[in-house]
Amino acid sequence: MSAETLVKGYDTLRRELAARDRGLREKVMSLDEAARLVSDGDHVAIGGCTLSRTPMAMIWALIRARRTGLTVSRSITSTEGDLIFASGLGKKIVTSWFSQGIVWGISKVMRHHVEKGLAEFDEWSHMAMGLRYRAGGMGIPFMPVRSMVGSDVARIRADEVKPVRCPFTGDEVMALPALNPDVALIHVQRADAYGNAQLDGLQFMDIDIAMAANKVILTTERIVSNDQIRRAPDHTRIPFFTVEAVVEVPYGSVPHECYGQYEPIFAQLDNYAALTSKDPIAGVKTYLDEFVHGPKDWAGYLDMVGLETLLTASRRGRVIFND
Amino acid sequence: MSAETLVKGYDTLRRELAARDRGLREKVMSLDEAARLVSDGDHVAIGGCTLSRTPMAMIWALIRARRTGLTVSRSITSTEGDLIFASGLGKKIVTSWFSQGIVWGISKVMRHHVEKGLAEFDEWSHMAMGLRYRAGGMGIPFMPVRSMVGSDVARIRADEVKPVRCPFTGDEVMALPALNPDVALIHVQRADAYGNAQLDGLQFMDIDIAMAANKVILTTERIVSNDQIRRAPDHTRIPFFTVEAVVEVPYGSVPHECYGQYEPIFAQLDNYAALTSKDPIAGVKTYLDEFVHGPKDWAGYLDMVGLETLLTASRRGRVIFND
Amino acid sequence: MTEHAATATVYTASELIAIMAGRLLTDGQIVFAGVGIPLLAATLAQRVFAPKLTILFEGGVIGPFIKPGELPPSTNEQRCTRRANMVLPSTDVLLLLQRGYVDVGFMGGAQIDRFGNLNSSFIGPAEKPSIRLPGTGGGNDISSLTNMIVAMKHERRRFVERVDFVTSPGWIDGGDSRARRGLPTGGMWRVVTDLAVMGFDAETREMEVLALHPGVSFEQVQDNTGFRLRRARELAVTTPPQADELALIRELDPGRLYTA
Amino acid sequence: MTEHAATATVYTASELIAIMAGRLLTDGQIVFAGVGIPLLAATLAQRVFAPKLTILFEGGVIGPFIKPGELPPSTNEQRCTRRANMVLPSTDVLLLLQRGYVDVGFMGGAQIDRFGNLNSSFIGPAEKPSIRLPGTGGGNDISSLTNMIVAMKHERRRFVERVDFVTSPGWIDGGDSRARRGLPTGGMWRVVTDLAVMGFDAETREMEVLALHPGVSFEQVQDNTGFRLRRARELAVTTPPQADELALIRELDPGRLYTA
Repeated sequence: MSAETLVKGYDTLRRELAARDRGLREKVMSLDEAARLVSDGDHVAIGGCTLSRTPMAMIWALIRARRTGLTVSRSITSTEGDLIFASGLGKKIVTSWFSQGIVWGISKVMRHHVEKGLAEFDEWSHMAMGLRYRAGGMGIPFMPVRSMVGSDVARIRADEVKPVRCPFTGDEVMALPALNPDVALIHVQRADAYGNAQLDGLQFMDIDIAMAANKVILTTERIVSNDQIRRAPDHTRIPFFTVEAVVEVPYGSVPHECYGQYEPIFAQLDNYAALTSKDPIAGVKTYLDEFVHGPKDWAGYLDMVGLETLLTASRRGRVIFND
Repeated sequence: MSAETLVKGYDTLRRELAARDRGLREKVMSLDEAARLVSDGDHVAIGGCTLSRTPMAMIWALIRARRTGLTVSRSITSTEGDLIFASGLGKKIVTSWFSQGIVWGISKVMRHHVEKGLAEFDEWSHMAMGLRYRAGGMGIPFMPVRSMVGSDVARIRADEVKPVRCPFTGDEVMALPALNPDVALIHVQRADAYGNAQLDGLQFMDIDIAMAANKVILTTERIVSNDQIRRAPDHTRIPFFTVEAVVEVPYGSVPHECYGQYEPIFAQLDNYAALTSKDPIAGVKTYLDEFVHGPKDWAGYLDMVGLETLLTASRRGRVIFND
Repeated sequence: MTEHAATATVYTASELIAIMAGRLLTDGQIVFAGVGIPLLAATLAQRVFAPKLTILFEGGVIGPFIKPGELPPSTNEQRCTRRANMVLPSTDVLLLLQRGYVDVGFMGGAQIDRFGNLNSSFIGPAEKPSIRLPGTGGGNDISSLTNMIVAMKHERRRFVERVDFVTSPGWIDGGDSRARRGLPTGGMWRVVTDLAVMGFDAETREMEVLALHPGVSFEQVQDNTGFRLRRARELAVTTPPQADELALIRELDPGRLYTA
Repeated sequence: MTEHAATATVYTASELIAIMAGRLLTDGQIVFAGVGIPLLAATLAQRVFAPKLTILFEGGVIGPFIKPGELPPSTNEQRCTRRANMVLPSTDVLLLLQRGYVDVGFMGGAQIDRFGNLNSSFIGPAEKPSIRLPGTGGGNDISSLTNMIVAMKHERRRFVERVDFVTSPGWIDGGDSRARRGLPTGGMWRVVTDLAVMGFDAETREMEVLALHPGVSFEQVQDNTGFRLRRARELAVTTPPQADELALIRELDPGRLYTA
């Protein structure tokens, strides 16, 4: 499936889903095995937002697997966006905001790639990103919206955001094109072996992303029994039949946070910002070599982060449930 | 606000909300006080579905308060629809299905009113009802949909369901008109004094209804502290600022069910069906006189249902959490 | 209660329909089921040969277990959610149809016509009906967006040349009219009655008898149908209900709420 | 760190902005706040005079309490959800703007022009920018759909005649151009800087100085602005930051993450 098509045809959407085995079956596998479910050139949507519940271990595995040419979308793009550009994993990122976070200033890695024309940063409003996924998840080709209109954010993509007139009120609103990613990468606190996932706290756009994508690769802090899921079915947020892989990865969002589990590893984020602030290209290469390609596996990376650091982040993460 | 307008103008929507006090304030009141928040002629949306979480005590209070001329909408209309027509509370019901329930056959009270032209039953597909509320809750004038097209359900309301062409794919889909009720009546298991509500189990269209309506009248099995709500903010389903009244009414859905609290009171439903099966008009009048106008208050009605019956229904209701 | 004598045992028309309809499902499918016969049939299939079958209910339920003897009165009560994988808003479970997640929609029917259109809205003209029926519920959405199995009693007044009102679209006017009217996916696949199993001709989309139940003749089916039925080139005969199937149905519905 | 000498005490430019901006809020309002100064200002208002103020965050949070000393690094982290009334998907919290639930949007700004348009996307032409900025985030949605307060440093390079790129629309080309371009609601209401509080002329929608901070002259404001400012008929002078306000700001941000 070409990532260049703005809106996937309805026939394609239906055909792609119909071709998947959507029966209740176990899907537990390793990061490496899950990485094989992503093809070069796919449109990959990333769950979480900014520093939260980023499926970092999965992105890390895709870089290590030398995937290339992805189009990536996310509500807000943080550290992982730099790594995607710099590693060659993706050359186009569709998002509403792109930099590690306000406190670290503008990403110099992003600037280098975009200003030099080496990669694209396709800017949409935050709500537009959400509604594009939502339209995709609903199986409709577009979603009406009352923002973006009037701004240059819409003007520079006049072929991709178009006015449409309400047949009842006569109001002119904007039509946002549905976004149906080929793959969604989502990190959650709990899931069963079939892919029924529970999400604590901030959900961002993850449910819409799961419904919009042709398939979901789920990483999870832990795998629980299907019985546990069935005890509180109103807490399930992502249904199993959207999912193609369930990978148990404790600390799978590090150095970002996972709600109620751990806060961000600020030392890692500061270190990354310091590395890239002098020379963005050399800095990010150093980071990739050391932290992505260096360790033997994800546990090896966590070892580099350090046990005490992880425990402190965990203690702070659980604070949210203390009151 | 006329219930005759298909889609409320965006200016009206914004003006109505802007006029409400949406600050964090306590709203606890009685059924009678809450009934005063509904005006004759309002469009009133009813939460729950069929025999589930029907805000029966609130509807009962509106009939007793002699409100009249309401347009009522609900996903599926059950016993309460008969009472609304027969009491004169409403003369138009917008819904996808209308009868007490499959096991009791076609509602003779509905048939009498509709076939004689005494009242209207405005039929939309179930998903169309949901998407009309959803569009209303999102503040957009219409929602694209791929059902209803091609059927007589759409044909007979050609002014109310119109084709619209996707500006990206060229697909022709149907546009459903947004539905923004004046008032929503919603019954929940728990809410705080401000109106933050938690909903266990089946949610039906209640969240969209709450967001679509200009104001929500909430009845709740019990009022809990705001502290308890704040301990698990990801379990709040309806935000306080949509709500204008919080009424604590244990067994507020009887004779229908409330998820995890009590099952339907089948004896009452069988009794109602028997009463109306011989002579629908005399039968429903008897029911209204006896069970709606008869008792001194809602507790008086529950007394007529009987303590043992309520305890049995409660025991069966809690079974869902036993496994 | 009509009782059919079969080789092995005695069963009601509803039991026969439920068993025959359940056999049409395949393991691993996602089935959007109505209450009553469709739910019984899907649960039967799940327990006998399709353990990976997933049932969806309009109330917003994914993959529940039904407790024998506690059949829900509609698809919108807590009995539908017992040990489900997920509960979500009704609108969102219906959107799974539109997104393409559902393999089969499985409903009962009040009135059906030659092209598989269903009516559950009006007998007589919509402006002045002689009977106002309860309406579409999710029927219109389900039949617009996925492949359908309909289970119903085979009576002449229910099998009509043209339904008074197309509540839930089948093949509309036959041929490619369904797609031309804006429904590129799904369509009526099977109609299961107490007499036979019907499909639809791939070209004309007219109803066609595919298989007769044991002891039923084609003529008997035609006599109970208000339009001319097509007859499959090789007309099959279904295997009679088996003892284990009947036992399961009776365990699920001991009060014969839906199988009397 | 710029330090301003005031009658009572000494404070930074950021502290001044946060305090002055917070005072513009009203009790009972629903405020969509960005991280940094806007969040500090809204929390200050909530604690000093507006206990019924409700803060919304882009991450999907309604009515949280911020823990002093634990300011969130963005509006998308768990620190934003502490003791909130509700957490919901990001798209749905943004839809509250479109539905009309939000009284004030409260953001920081990188570049603003005479008509209150904000740019956080490109310095230079969009096709070949000299600087690619981080982008709109929720800014475009917030400024399109509600009344805005912007808090920023008053510098000539930030207050420009015309922004290079309208990321978040203010009054667009002035007059009624905002409504004509399809934005019937909201608009830029106040710009709060370390020098003054600005509004916009009701007719022309040009930026207008409404009040000067203590010790600041109109000329000083004009000198730090890249276009000709209007001057309100009666130019007010703001009350200097009070000791309790400063104490609270410093309690909330002891590490001076956002107020250095």
